[in-house]
Amino acid sequence: MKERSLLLVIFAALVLTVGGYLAATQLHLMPVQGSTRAVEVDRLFQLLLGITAFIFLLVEGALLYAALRFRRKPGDEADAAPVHGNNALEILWTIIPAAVVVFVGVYSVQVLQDIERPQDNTMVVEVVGRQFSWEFRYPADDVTTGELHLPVGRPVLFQISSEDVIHSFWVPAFRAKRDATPGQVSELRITPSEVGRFPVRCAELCGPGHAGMITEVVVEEPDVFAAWLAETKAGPTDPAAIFTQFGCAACHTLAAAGSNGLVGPALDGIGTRAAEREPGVSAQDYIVQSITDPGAYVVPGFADGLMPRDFKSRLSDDQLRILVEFLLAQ
Amino acid sequence: MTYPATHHEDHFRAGHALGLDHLKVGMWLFLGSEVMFFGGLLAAFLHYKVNNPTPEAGLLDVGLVGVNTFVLLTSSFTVVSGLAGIQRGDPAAMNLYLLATIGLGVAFLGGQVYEFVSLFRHGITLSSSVFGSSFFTLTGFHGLHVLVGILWAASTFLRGMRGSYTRENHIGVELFGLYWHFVDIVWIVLFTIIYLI
Amino acid sequence: MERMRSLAARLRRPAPSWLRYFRWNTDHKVIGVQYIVTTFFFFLVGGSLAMLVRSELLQPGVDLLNGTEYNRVMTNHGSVMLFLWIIPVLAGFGNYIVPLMIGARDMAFPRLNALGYWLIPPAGLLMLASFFVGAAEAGWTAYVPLSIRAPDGQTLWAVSVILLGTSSIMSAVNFLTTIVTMRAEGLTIWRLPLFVWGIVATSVLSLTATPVLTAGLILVALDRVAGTQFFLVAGGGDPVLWQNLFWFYSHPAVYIMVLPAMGIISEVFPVFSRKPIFGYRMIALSSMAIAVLGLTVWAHHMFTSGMDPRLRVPYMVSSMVIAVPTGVKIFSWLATIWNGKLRFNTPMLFAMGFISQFLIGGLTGIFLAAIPIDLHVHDTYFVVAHLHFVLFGGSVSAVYAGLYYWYPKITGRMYDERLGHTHFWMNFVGTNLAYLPMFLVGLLGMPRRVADYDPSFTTLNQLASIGGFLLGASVLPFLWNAIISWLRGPVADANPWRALTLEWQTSSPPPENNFERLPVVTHGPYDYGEAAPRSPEPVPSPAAGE
Amino acid sequence: MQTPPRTMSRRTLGYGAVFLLLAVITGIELALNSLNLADAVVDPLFLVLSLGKATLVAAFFMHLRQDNRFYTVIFVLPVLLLVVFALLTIVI
Repeated sequence: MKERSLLLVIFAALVLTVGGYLAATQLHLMPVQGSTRAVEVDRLFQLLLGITAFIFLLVEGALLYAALRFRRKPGDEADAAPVHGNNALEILWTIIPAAVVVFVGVYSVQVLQDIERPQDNTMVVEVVGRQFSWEFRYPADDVTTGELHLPVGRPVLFQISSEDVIHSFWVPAFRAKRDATPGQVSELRITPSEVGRFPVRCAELCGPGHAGMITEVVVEEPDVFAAWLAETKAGPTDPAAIFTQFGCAACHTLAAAGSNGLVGPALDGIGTRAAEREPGVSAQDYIVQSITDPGAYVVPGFADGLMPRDFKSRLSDDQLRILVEFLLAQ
Repeated sequence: MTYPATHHEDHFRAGHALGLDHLKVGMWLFLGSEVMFFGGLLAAFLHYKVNNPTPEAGLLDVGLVGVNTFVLLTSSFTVVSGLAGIQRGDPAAMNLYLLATIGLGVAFLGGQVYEFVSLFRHGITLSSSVFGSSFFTLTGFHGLHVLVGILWAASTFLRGMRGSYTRENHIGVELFGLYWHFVDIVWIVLFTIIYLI
Repeated sequence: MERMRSLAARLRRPAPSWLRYFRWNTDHKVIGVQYIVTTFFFFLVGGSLAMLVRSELLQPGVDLLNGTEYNRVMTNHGSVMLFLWIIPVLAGFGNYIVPLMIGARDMAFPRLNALGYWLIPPAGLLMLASFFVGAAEAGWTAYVPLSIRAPDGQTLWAVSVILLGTSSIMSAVNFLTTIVTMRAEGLTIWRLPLFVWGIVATSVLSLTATPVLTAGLILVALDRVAGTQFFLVAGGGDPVLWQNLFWFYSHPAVYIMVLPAMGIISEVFPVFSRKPIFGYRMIALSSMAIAVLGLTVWAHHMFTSGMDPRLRVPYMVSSMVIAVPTGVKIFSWLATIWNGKLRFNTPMLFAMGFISQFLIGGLTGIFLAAIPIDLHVHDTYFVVAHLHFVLFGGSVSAVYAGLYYWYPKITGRMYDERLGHTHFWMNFVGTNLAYLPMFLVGLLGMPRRVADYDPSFTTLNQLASIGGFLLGASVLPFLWNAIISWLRGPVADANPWRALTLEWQTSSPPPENNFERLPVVTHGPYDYGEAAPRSPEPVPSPAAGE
Repeated sequence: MQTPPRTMSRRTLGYGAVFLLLAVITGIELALNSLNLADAVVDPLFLVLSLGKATLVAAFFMHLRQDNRFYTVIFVLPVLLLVVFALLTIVI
């Protein structure tokens, strides 16, 4: 009997250890590792997963075992043998978790210092959140755009802020997130390590269009990035690109620009509808007015005050003209 | 475990054996939570005072408020003297002191209204800046507490006039006193943090 | 004249006994039932809102609810569940059980107690009425400045939460005063049942943390209606200040919602294992330790908001340290059932479900406390899963355990075990099916509070929705059981579980003054299997003592 | 009440002395304030003085000195918590 229970304990320990090991090394629960930071965060994550999987299996196993093993025999009305406690055991299960916690804490601090350590040759990118789009500025090159491009392998310092409510700049592939809080600039450092396109999401509830506040980060080879930067500096002339970069796509559905936002009115067919909206206002004037002074006429069924009021200053005259022509043709 | 029926006094209270009165325990617990309420407002005020200092703070009239502080301290003295009065079985003294407390409380509020009005004249309002917002909110809520205190004092006074309190039974006066002194302590802290520092 | 007299006669006639539940009544047992029934109604409301959320998320794309509607439904789901269900239902248990457990006739301040209850229905109606003026839509966290810009309903929301907070402060004052001053003779602090310890720890937290939230909500309301500038950047305000005020309450609020639940579990295990609780003092002290530590961890919700980076580490450490007293509780419960003689009545099933699910919530909490990982999973479905495992898998399971455990005491009738078992298994499967996929989908990149998601997350969301609907359905056997058994269930003994705590030493339901004669306590509350204090035999009601 | 009656003259004198002390401290505070000394010098002084005033009121007017220690605990713990909270709120 004694031997059997000893075997059982050894067997259980084996199962738990193997389970913890598998959890720590094999289970892959995270998205692609798109930055050096992701590698370190995932290592910490896997370690924690291993430790917690061990504890999880231990406790759930004990619970299940107790449920099966210590079920009352039918007809047995007596109480069980009274055990009020065991000092050694109680001290043990206070100290061991405390030691584990200290270990995890120290390791976390190390990882934290590693991933936030300033690097040489860091490129600064300013990130501005507004309902419901992101804007990116490359101050060194004086470029402002709605698309985020990064050269692979070069450290980036994001300086994140917001123009209205709190947003949160999150790139799951980078394992990095920082709130965009109005009135302050928050910093976030990463080094992209994989070429590719990864989603950028807003993680802090920011209003009705929160779910659609998505864009992409394009990580590319340095020479491709340089070319893109030079091209973008000249300013976007492609109407669909303007539509996307200035955040129109986040709220308005428009097939020609491939967008399906639902916060504002759909713009498919706006070229024909525009002339009928307000008596005496031509289609072209209506569209210009809707962009530069969105409160002047609000389409029934939609709320006023959601559309940014600053397009007049943000769009160049050329860009506004291109955009209006583009919409008129829809 | 057995629970034998015994013949001890039916409304035995373990706490009474410790020398605790449930009304006073409740009152102190309430005051403890009031500490944290003012703590929230005070934290907001301090946050802006330190991180976002504005020149408007210089417009505060420390002399006037110093007099007001003295008025409130005096009212605490009258309250405690009133309590001492009833404790030695002198309800008339208690009533007199309570009346004085009401007067001093009203005087304090009057001073505060005067201060508010002169600040309004300088253009400092609830919405003029974070200083205005946090200053008026913090002192306003204290003033509200003084107002409640005055009403409580008035009701204690009326009950006192009707002879509801005696040398043996004056817990009502004591509870009112605890509240009043607490409001006084809050003012001592606010006076230092808002006006002196 | 004649009519007046007959009216007066009618008023003098004693009202039917059930009518007292709809009136101002100062009996703590009536108030306890009022709390439990009212809050269960709000649980159903919050649950219906959750069904809407899960229906919207059944497939990607905005179909059932648009962005604004989704935000309103989601915000009110969270607010109703936390402020109108879990916190007050536990206060309801406290009201009914604590005076009985400590051998008192009533609470220390019966009228304050009634007032505390009667703040809840108007506050609840206010919160729900906000749907007619543009409901709160900034999440239950009401982050500024979004909540300043939200429609008028947000103001009603703030007023409602202030009222509920006031109610919660009132009951905390009452609980602490009652427990300190009104214990039966011989009931020293180390003989207090662990549920009472849980209520003590919770009340300390309510008393210290709730007023800070009240202050913060007043600032939000003033910003909305009086033009103050507290949280408006243009006027020099700082949105992060709100996060401090909010989380200083709302993190401890998690412990406000969990500590009494743990207390219920500590009552259930010894009774259904026929064994003393293992490590009584450590469990009691760990409740207090969690309460104290709980007041020091709030900024771990702000690792991603631009707080001073140097201050993050202490908050990470204190958050992780909470795992230690929590672990002590879980290990002690396991040791309690070890070598016991387990009976799987419904309360026991829910208590075991509590451990198994709360464990998942607790372990994933360590991931969230580790800053590097939190910077990835913060504000994602990982957090949603974590908090639902803690609050639904944990607290709500314990509430169900308590409802079944004290059902015979409160109603004087026995519930139906078979329906209870059905309820448990639906609830258990539903909980794990609904919330486990959320961990994965959060890690993969789905933010919380979204009406729409990437099509690659569809399968996991559908699993979660199916689990959610199962949870919704699991309420039906419970409701049927609770109602039918109250009307027609077999009459329950004073002490059907042969438990040793004081509430079982009087009739079911207890008489108006709780005990014929106040008990004198000579032993601890969990001395099962001891030779001297034999378990009392089931005694016919009404009975007080032996 | 619970507290045993004491000789009345001593008690009122006690209250009077406390009141006098409070008035004097307030006077000192106002005088210090009018001197326009450097903040770094007077601010800590102000804090100490006001802490002294608050303690006097709580200890004597609110009878914490002679009442059960439990009341002091109830009152002082939130005050400590408040100090910690306010300081952290400033720096976070």
